[in-house]
Amino acid sequence: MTELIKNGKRQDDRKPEEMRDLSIEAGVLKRADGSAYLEWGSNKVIAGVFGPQKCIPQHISNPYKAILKFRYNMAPFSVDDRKRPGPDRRSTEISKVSKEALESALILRHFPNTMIEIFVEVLQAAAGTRCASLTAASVALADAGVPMKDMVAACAAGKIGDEVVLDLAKEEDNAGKADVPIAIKPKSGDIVLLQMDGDLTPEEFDETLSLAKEGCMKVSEEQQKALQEKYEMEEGE
Amino acid sequence: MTELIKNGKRQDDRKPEEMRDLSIEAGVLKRADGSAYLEWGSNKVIAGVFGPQKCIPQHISNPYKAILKFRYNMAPFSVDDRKRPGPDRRSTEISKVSKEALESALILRHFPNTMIEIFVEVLQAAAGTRCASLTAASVALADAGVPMKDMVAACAAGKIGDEVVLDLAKEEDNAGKADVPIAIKPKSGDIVLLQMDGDLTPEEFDETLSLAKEGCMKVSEEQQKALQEKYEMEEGE
Amino acid sequence: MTELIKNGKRQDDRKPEEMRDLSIEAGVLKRADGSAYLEWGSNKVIAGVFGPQKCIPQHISNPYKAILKFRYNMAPFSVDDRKRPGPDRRSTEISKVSKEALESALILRHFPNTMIEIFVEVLQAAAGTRCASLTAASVALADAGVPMKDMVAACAAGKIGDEVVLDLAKEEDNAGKADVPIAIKPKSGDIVLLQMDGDLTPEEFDETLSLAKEGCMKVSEEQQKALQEKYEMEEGE
Amino acid sequence: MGNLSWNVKSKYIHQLAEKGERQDKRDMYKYREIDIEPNYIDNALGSARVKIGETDIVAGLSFDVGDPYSDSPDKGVIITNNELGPIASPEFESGPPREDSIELSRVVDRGIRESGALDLKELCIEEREKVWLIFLDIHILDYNGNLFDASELALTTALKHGHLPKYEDEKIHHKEEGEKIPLKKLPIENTFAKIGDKIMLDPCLEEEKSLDARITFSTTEDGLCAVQKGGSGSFTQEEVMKHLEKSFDHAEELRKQIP
Amino acid sequence: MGNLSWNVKSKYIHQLAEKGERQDKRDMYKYREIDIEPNYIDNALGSARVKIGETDIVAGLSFDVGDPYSDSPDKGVIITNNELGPIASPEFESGPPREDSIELSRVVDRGIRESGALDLKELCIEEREKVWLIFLDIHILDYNGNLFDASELALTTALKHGHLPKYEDEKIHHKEEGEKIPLKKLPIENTFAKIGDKIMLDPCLEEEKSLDARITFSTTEDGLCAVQKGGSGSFTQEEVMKHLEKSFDHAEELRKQIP
Amino acid sequence: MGNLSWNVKSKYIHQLAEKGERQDKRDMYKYREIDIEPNYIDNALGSARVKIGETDIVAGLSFDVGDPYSDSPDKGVIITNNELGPIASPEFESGPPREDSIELSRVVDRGIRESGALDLKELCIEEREKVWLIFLDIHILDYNGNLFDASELALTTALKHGHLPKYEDEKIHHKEEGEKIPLKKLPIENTFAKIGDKIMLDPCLEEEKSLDARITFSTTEDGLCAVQKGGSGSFTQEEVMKHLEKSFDHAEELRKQIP
Repeated sequence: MTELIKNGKRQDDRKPEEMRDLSIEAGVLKRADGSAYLEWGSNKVIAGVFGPQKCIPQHISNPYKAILKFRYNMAPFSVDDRKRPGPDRRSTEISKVSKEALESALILRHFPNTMIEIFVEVLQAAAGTRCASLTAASVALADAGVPMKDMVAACAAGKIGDEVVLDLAKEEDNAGKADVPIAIKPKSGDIVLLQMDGDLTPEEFDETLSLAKEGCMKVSEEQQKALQEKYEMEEGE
Repeated sequence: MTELIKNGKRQDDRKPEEMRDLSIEAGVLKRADGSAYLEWGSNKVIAGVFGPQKCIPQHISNPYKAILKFRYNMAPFSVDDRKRPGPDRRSTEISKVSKEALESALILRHFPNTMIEIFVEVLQAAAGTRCASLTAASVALADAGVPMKDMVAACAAGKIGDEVVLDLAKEEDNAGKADVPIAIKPKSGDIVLLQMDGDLTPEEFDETLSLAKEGCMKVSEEQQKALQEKYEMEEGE
Repeated sequence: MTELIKNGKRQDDRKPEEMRDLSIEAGVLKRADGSAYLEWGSNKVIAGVFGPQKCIPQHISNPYKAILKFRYNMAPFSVDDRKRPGPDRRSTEISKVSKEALESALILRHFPNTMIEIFVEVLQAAAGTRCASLTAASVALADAGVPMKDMVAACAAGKIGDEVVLDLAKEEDNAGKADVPIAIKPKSGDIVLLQMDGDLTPEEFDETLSLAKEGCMKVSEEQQKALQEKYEMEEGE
Repeated sequence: MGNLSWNVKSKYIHQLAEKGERQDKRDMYKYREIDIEPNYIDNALGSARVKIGETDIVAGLSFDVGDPYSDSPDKGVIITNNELGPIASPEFESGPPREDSIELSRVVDRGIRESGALDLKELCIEEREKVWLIFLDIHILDYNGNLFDASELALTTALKHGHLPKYEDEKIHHKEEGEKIPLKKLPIENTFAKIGDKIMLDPCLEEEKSLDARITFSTTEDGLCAVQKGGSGSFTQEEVMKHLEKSFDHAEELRKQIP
Repeated sequence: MGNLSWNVKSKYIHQLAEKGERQDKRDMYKYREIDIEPNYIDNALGSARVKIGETDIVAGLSFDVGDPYSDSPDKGVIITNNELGPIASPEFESGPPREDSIELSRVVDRGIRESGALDLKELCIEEREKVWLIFLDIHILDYNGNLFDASELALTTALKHGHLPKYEDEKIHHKEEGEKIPLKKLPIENTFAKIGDKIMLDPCLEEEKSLDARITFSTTEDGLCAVQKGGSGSFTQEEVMKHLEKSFDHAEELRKQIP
Repeated sequence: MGNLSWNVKSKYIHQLAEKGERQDKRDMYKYREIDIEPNYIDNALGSARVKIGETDIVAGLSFDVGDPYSDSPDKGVIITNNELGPIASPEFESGPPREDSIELSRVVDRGIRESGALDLKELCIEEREKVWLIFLDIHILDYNGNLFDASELALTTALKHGHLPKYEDEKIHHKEEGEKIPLKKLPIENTFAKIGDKIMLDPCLEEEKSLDARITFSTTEDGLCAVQKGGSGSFTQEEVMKHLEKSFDHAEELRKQIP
């Protein structure tokens, strides 16, 4: 196996604290109330938001606030081995933690008895899809005009070889020592999504968290830029 | 492989434009509101109709008309290799096009908020089951007293060797060049079901349609006969 | 194959009319309204009762009485070969006959429009789980305070070699000639559950029924004891 | 069940039963008219259509070759199934009651399996490797009660007249009749309904819906092989034994009607 | 469907059609703007993104090696599927209509299969033992009508530009391009909607919801290979034949747009 | 959740938390009483019953022999599952929350898998051909919160005391103990709930229902191996790091209680 990091350079020539290229476009779908398309390294992700709208089935509605639904879904051709259509255990877990991450950023009490549905389609997957998906969903929610206290920006950091690095690529994820995807609310820096697996000392974990938070701040800038562009385009029309 | 057609005779001795034997009996089930049993070549099919009745689940009801449900279902022993019970993709498609074929013949606006259910069980299958099933369903609907602008009569034509022939038998369907099942409303000759697969020139396709329509007219006569016999039996009681 | 019975002794040293050890404890679960834990030979079974409570879904409710639901469920590790989680055909049938057996003992007319749910988890299975499960369920229902005309006590008898014996153990069930699980209402001796498979003459069947009923009476004593102990404990508190 | 007009009807059925009478004037211990047609499905190498009164079912056999179970490496396998579909009755409009359908399959399966009527060892092609799988499928067209007896009758008839397909060079020739199916006995089921404290044979659908308890005996020429009690009521041991005896007579009566 | 404001809208669409007009001012026999991007998914060895107006879909190919069907031991296998998911339209909020999705898959599959466009024999690796399985997956992102034509266009494009993965030592190397996919013709579908007694090409979603009848012709450079009629209305034979002829022209028009 | 009386209760729990108190008078960083019984199921070659307060679960192991995954041909396979069934709580009356059950399985699975506690290579029987499949099944009998910690404790105990079955002549002898299960470390999970801005260990069910955020650390004797944050609230980085440190102590405390 080739080394994942050598002379401070990673296989794709990135520095340890360097993120893969990220670009976001808001308002790409016509029928959704809000949407966003995102490319992050080789990841391609599209998010669509519907709502607030009538809650179906009605018995799950909440008289105090809107309920949130989140569906993370991979296209069959998004990975080398065909992904069987439909939810599996992994996507169900990702949908759950993503939904919870967004809940604290949204002002749901304005829309009792309604639901807001978020659908994210992963068209091309190359490590980091849950961060890509959550980041796109947050832009789509803003695009839909759902009132938010703050955005949610997500990024992972991890450990390859002996080093803590930002935003693991596919081979780094497969052969690395630990992966820590997080999401924060950029204004406060509070962590709203946090998962980890691998093998880290507490010190390394702390360092990873700090680096991932920095990544989230960069992601947040891209989110703002996408929304601004959309806004300017609409202004210009 | 033996030739499918030779000296103007098909393997089962039929002429090109000759249909397999067809017999229909109306009113064969006791619990259904209307029913019909049909033998067409080696096909054996039974259709039962329930309704118009309360729509379940209620949220799919239509305040302007009755909704129609159609279930085409093959018995496990109807084919050589056991057919696994339950709907599959093929039967779902057949059910859909059959339902649509019937809709324009029925007067559904008389029964808002209700549903009419049609169940067809294929007990023995030997090519042409969708036409047999739709033909039986139409008789069962008439037997149930559902008001109809016209009957729906179905028959296929196709191409074997170089010839256009009526009502393909099993081997002809398997080894033939094209199969075109259609259904018409006999009064107007309008086509309410039309599918085709295979390989035909426009001229051949036109010829096939004409022949299939002739077949439908013969089927229509058998439908009338079956309903008349049922009516006479009831009169005679 | 070793003989199942030899010199009037069975492989586990029991006499033909001897039951395996049985112990029952009532009130073992905190969140259920009533519960019972039962060990019978190597069987370990736990039953929980919820209700009478609001009927869900509402459309299955009955305006004249409470409806009963019964779920017999085996833990994956309860048998040597892992039992796949979820209901299968066997457990569905057991649940049905067990529910029916309990219905005549319960006073369901006191609680119209409600439901009573009984869940039995088989943690360790060693022949006779349906009798163990029904016996535990009956105690759990009494523990929940559901009004009953009588308890339901269950026990099997069967034939091994040429003899009619009580309460077949696992090898006896596998290699025996017949198994007859029954349940009775102890006050009247009326049979509320009865299944049989194997090969018996009418005389043997009659003898088996008599022996199984004796077994049920012993089971009934253990049920009473369990409820009394629970009652005394509560008194003592 | 909670339906008012049905409650009136059910009360009437109970009152009749009290007097030893039935809606269709039948004797308490008499079957409705029975019609048995073997080889009803040309495509199948074993099939039958059976009517008991207005109850109308078709049974058909299908075949495959597969692995034996590891605990019976020298025995063929039978798989019994039924489709209690919506065509058979408006009762099933919102989906058939799964547990009833499963109980039906399992009870008729036990009649055949536990009786040893079918010699499963003759269905072994190569020990540990290849055995016949026979699918016994019951298709219900019209449902007016007593599916147990009708289904067992149809399967027994289909098996009695049935053939295995030819099997050559590891291929099944579904169109060609091979050996006869090794059916050694003719298992029959007889079902009794208890309404109030009266017991009657061959319940129709309305009697089934009114019954307090139900008992089905599965017997062969040689003896009892399976029993199934159903319903929320109870039987005394005496009632069970008395009707087991009747069952042997009624089974013989049905057995004679199989062509 | 039973919705009041929708009924008003639908009536308006009918009135326009009566005059030979459409909401978006299009000619009755004109496609909306079409955009075709081959190789849209880097991960896939064959893919395309196709937009017809606001309808936006991605098709991608996946590969496996497996057993051939016993009745075609020397032919590869294609499996066509689509996800008509909730992201594509609020119409599908309470779950997509399963029968529409199945019809879509089966109709676009027939376009490719029945035309013989794909030489399945070249997808055989070892007769009776090993053949290529190609999964043709359609993913719908934005749904504004006419999925048949868009899906077929995307699959044909993906296949035209697609490669099999390398297969060495019984292993599939998904990352490495092997031989070109043996696509011999370019099957195209053209869909017409009949609203009242007027017929128009390429219906948008609102036209689809208003239509009385629908007909799709699947053709290649060589001729007609499949037809599917839908909707509760009817066509005369003359209407069918007239639009089949138009279909050949429109198919050629689309075929030229595939890069 | 939208239930009025529950809202009052939840507010009370928040008020208590504000003062650093809990309903059951527990210290904020204290487990409820823990009871661990290894080998609870005689039939299973590895099992344990664990109670944390009123939460009561049984874990049991089952075994099979099968193919390894193609990307780890020399490693055994573990499959973790749980039944969060209706017996455990009236909360689940209308069916258990599928996503909670899946999260539970995946989080306890990661504790064991990512820690390398189980030496999967020792579960290889024959490279590329045959490896042990171990099913780790968790059965929840009474649910009063904190299933993560209870489940991990039960699995670790079951594995520590567990044996593989004997495997001879391609047959698994489920009744006979083979080698010990190669468990090299004892993974433990510790779960904290954040209510308002107060954080507490081992939440009971009512605390779980009231919590704003939840964090679970999975550690072994050697270090951190997995983390899972849940709930709609947030943690600061400082909170995360502070409770990770506490977690190492509490893990050691639980580890000592495993017999």
